[in-house]
Amino acid sequence: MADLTTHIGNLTLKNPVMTASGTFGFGLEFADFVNLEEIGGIIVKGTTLHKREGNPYPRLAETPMGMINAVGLQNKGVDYFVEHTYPQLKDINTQIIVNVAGHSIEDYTACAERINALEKINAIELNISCPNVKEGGMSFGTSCPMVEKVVGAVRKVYDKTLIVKLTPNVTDIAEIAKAAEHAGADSVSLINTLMGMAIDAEKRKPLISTVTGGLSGACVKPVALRMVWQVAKAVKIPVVGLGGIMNATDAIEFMLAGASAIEIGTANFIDPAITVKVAKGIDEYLERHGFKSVKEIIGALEV
Amino acid sequence: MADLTTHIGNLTLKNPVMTASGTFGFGLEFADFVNLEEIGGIIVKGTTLHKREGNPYPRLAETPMGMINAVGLQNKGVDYFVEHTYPQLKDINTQIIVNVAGHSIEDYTACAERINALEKINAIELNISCPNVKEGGMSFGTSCPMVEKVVGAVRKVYDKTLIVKLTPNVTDIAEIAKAAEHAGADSVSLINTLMGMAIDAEKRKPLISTVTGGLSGACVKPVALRMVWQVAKAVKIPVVGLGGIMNATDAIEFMLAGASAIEIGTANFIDPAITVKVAKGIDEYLERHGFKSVKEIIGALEV
Amino acid sequence: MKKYIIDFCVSSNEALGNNAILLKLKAPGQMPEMRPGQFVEVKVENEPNTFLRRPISINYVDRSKNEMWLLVQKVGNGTRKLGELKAGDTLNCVVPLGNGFDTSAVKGKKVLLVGGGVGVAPMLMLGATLKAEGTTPTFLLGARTKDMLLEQDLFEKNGQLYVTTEDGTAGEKGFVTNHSILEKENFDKIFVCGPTPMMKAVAKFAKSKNICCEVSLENKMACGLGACLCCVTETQEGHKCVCTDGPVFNINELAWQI
Amino acid sequence: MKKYIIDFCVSSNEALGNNAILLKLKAPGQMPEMRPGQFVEVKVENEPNTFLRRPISINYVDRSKNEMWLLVQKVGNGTRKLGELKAGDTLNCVVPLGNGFDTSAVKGKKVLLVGGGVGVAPMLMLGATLKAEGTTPTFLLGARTKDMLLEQDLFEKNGQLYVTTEDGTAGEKGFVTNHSILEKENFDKIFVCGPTPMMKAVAKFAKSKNICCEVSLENKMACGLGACLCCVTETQEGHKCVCTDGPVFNINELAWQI
Ligand SMILES: Cc1cc2nc3c(=O)[nH]c(=O)nc-3n(C[C@H](O)[C@H](O)[C@H](O)COP(=O)(O)OP(=O)(O)OC[C@H]3O[C@@H](n4cnc5c(N)ncnc54)[C@H](O)[C@@H]3O)c2cc1C
Ligand SMILES: Cc1cc2nc3c(=O)[nH]c(=O)nc-3n(C[C@H](O)[C@H](O)[C@H](O)COP(=O)(O)OP(=O)(O)OC[C@H]3O[C@@H](n4cnc5c(N)ncnc54)[C@H](O)[C@@H]3O)c2cc1C
Ligand SMILES: Cc1cc2nc3c(=O)[nH]c(=O)nc-3n(C[C@H](O)[C@H](O)[C@H](O)COP(=O)(O)O)c2cc1C
Ligand SMILES: Cc1cc2nc3c(=O)[nH]c(=O)nc-3n(C[C@H](O)[C@H](O)[C@H](O)COP(=O)(O)O)c2cc1C
Ligand code: FES
Ligand code: FES
Repeated sequence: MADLTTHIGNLTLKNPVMTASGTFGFGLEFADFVNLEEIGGIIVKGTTLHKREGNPYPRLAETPMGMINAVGLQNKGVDYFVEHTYPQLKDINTQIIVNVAGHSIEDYTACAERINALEKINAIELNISCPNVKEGGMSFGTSCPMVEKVVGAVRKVYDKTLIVKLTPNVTDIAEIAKAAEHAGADSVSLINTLMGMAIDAEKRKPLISTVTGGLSGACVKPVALRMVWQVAKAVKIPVVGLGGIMNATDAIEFMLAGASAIEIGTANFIDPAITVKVAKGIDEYLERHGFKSVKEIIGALEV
Repeated sequence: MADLTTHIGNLTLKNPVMTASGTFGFGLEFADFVNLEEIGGIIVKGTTLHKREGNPYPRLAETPMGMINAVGLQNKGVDYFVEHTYPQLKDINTQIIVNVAGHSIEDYTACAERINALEKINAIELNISCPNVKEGGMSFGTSCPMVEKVVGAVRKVYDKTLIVKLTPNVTDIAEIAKAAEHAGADSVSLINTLMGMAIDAEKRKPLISTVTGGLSGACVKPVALRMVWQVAKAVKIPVVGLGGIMNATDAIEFMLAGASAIEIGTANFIDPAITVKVAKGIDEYLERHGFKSVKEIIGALEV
Repeated sequence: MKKYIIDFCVSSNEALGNNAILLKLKAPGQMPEMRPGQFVEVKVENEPNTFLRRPISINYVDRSKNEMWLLVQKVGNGTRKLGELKAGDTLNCVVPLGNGFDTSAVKGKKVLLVGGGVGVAPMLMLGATLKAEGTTPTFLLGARTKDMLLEQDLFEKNGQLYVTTEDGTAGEKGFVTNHSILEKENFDKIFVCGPTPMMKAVAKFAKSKNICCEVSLENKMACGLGACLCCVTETQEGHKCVCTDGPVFNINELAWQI
Repeated sequence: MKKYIIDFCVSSNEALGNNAILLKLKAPGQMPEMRPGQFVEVKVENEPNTFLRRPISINYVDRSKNEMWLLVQKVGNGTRKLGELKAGDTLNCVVPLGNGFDTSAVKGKKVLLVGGGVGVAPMLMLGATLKAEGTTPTFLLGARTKDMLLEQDLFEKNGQLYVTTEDGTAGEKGFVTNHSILEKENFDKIFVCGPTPMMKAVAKFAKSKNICCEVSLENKMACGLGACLCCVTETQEGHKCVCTDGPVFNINELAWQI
């Protein structure tokens, strides 16, 4: 067996496979199918300062090789997480990472501060795709100054590994990643969902309650891979790659493009045991190609 | 039969189905499969001022429900078009539209001027996804000031219908569309290809010579539909919708989202007779739902 | 209940009326525990237009043959593809999912099971389970027309069967809520699965008579595991997942305007 | 030549060695005109991972049975799916595509047809056509090992057959370019289809002997119609489309460094 250990800043992962926020619950939902301790890291549901009900139903539309969701960050709030969920997770022997979301800088910092106090949580993933309610509703992640502001503010209150999750709905993803790096991020993860839309032609109605929503799944892989490649060339911090990873080959492609670790999202819905299969598949690939460590394939694309 | 006539500025199309540039050659390549005169409009291959050899092979990679191409605007130049191709096309009884590309504003204007002189060509589609070689290689279509400059310059020399084709690789497509409208475009068409990438994991090499390329096909439909919807709300000029249209239902979705006409691209490769099938399918839909004219469904989405 | 990902082997695929099929699936090993009202998420293979799994109720479990039955109505690409399955083919299922019906306090009580269209599917397993537990249920099934009534013979084996058809071709003419049995007998509990308007009509009736009533919802699902939060329904306590908090809900929990 | 989109009906699908299959396809109406070296673009159904059509050479046309043959090696998702086709299934093809081999000036000349691996496919139709036109060809087929040689019996019917295998299990041991027949006989024209290194080796030989040589290329294709410009190869006159200017090229046209 090859050495699958990889690093995201100070964070050590036993293998590069993590779960994408919002697609794996808190991990416990999948415990019947996989040994959670065989997963490199579990990134839990997006958590906000206050409880959120999320968007009205319908929240889901299927698209060619993908899906659009409009969950809208439904969650019970950080206090509930700290009091009720964290105790159930803290003894799982893998990295548990909290995905932190918000609609103002104060939301983000307050939430990050609460998580900072949790002993067994060594990293947060900052979801900056959320609309900035105070500044006109544009997503935090779409402008460099806003990225610097929110990341800088969280950096001040959070002293463990800070991963910033980027939205792909931008003109120049490399510039955004550099802004996050500059503001103190230890890593960037990408991509969050592409903004998409689906229509029921017969009923002449949108298929989801919010009209537009987040596209994910196999269909987004080419875009995600391109962005990971562009970002990995632009920044010095480690990159976490995701978007449409359905199998080990896909995961390896992201690592070749420059990702130090990967996340699996929508694929969990199609095969709830996919995470450990991907970890095994990466190992097989490394063995077959004579690599001793997974680190040898990070950014190993020959161009 | 319902009335399928639609308008793009001063241009009248007998039905809303056009062909996307670069996917239908000059139309003649498909004459064995469809009666070209049953197509609403034929948008021919991207044409530049000077002959271009395009990118090296390989130029194509298949992706989940899509493909990436890196043709790189291979074409024989506008003079060849005027002298050799135009004579073959001018008596086809449908709208023939030339897709004009360039790497500097002078390229665009010189090319548009030549086409302006052709009696039977009533419109051009300005492809502003090309890199602006003089200003650092960023695509013309990714910043509002550059869009205004190039569209404004072409507007001065071209007096028939000017359709501006937008790239989807931007943060705010509605702003870009408004810039094109402001600079005098009669219409905007969208989307051009999403920038994507594909890797051969076994060989650890990119699958296309240019590493990244343009993603098209069914997989991009949700993103395209969302952008058409956003743009149709933002501008007053007619919108032409495309991106992943594979059948009549897809085409109808784009029209419901606000498109006055649609283009079919990659689907021509899978079914060379798809254009006329889509036109017939739209007609059937209109009949089934009791619409007298296709104009009734433009922007008819109920939200 | 522990969940599994299982490659079932198709024993048979029978075409029924109303564009429906009855799939009998053999478990390769021990058949998991499952309760009436639970469902499976099936993976549709060889179908480019079906990306996600499809939720299908457990219609019946025949432990003697180690078989699970699914009653599927062909409405789109995924279900049509299931219609093409042949004996010997494999069908991958995540099973069992959801809460199931609450049968804990019905012993010796008068129980009515109402099914509409393909919503009859979970009622067969529910009826058979109740009967095995000593409570013979009454079934009331509704359909547009005679040919759309499914599995009548099987229901009859497990209790008294009444039917309604909208066109009067079988049983009483009209909707299930018009059936005379509802006036003739006094039921202690009603279980319903079918189109939403039908479920709401029955729920309204139950509420007016103060009868305990459970309905099985069919929201769109991605994961079926309570992870994606796509399948929510509005309840008295806010959004709840139909896949884990449901699909069965007591009507008093829901935010239905009835 | 006029092109058609045709739903062929599979008459038979025979498994051959080397992971290959021989598909015999019946035309529902009149079989179109086609030339040796031309190809079809097949639509692979029920395969989520195959979005574009797949180009496959015309292996043979049996006009007595109104059948077109395709010889397909299973290398990926699309070709594997073709391997699952059964008699009676439909296969949608765009046909005929490409230029085909130039057989105009070979009458009475000594002609060598070289095929490697599944590249033998177009050589059968070419050989049969030449023979029918009165020019009995010589075939030289190469493979890694004996079991990978395809359709030998059919080639033998149309001309003299020589083979090489890399492991010596059939014919002469080595590559086609090592075969003694190349030294023994003087050929006027050579046609080649196979892996690129093999085609280049034969081209080099032909060039050195000043023999007219045509090769059939297998670039990746999207449209097959000269519309997308994805399939280009470098030629003396710049980029040319393999799907319309080829797939057959005279080696002097190409920009090969040989
Ligand atoms: C808990 C649960 C249990 C179910 N049990 C059964 C059952 O026992 N038998 C049965 O035939 N069906 C059952 N369904 C409905 C079944 O899941 C859908 O009919 C199926 O997903 C449609 O898939 P498709 O690919 O054929 O249709 P699609 O092509 O996806 O869509 C066709 C039509 O079906 C509708 N549809 C799609 N997905 C769903 C969905 N998840 N729920 C409801 N409607 C949908 C669409 O809106 C559309 O109108 C159940 C659904 C749920 C949530
Ligand atoms: C003009 C022409 C004629 C051909 N004739 C035949 C024939 O008669 N019989 C036959 O078996 N094959 C033939 N091929 C090759 C055939 O098209 C490919 O093997 C097929 O497209 C692979 O599809 P897949 O889905 O099975 O493989 P994929 O899953 O797409 O890929 C598997 C492997 O095949 C390679 N491949 C994919 N597409 C092509 C392609 N278009 N050309 C070459 N390699 C490719 C990939 O690089 C990969 O290594 C021909 C190709 C061309 C261009
Ligand atoms: C149902 C659903 C819910 C999601 N919720 C979140 C979330 O709460 N926070 C977040 O950062 N990303 C969220 N995402 C985005 C995913 O984490 C991931 O970035 C995206 O789906 C792309 O990866 P994939 O194609 O592998 O799914 C969600 C995605 C889905 C499908
Ligand atoms: C092979 C290929 C070549 C293309 N060439 C051009 C071009 O020359 N000019 C242009 O504006 N768009 C070009 N496009 C983009 C298409 O016109 C269209 O915008 C895009 O493919 C999205 O539509 P689709 O998903 O229906 O294909 C090309 C696309 C493909 C696939
Ligand atoms: S379907 Fe995912 S939470 Fe219910
Ligand atoms: S495959 Fe499209 S031009 Fe050759």
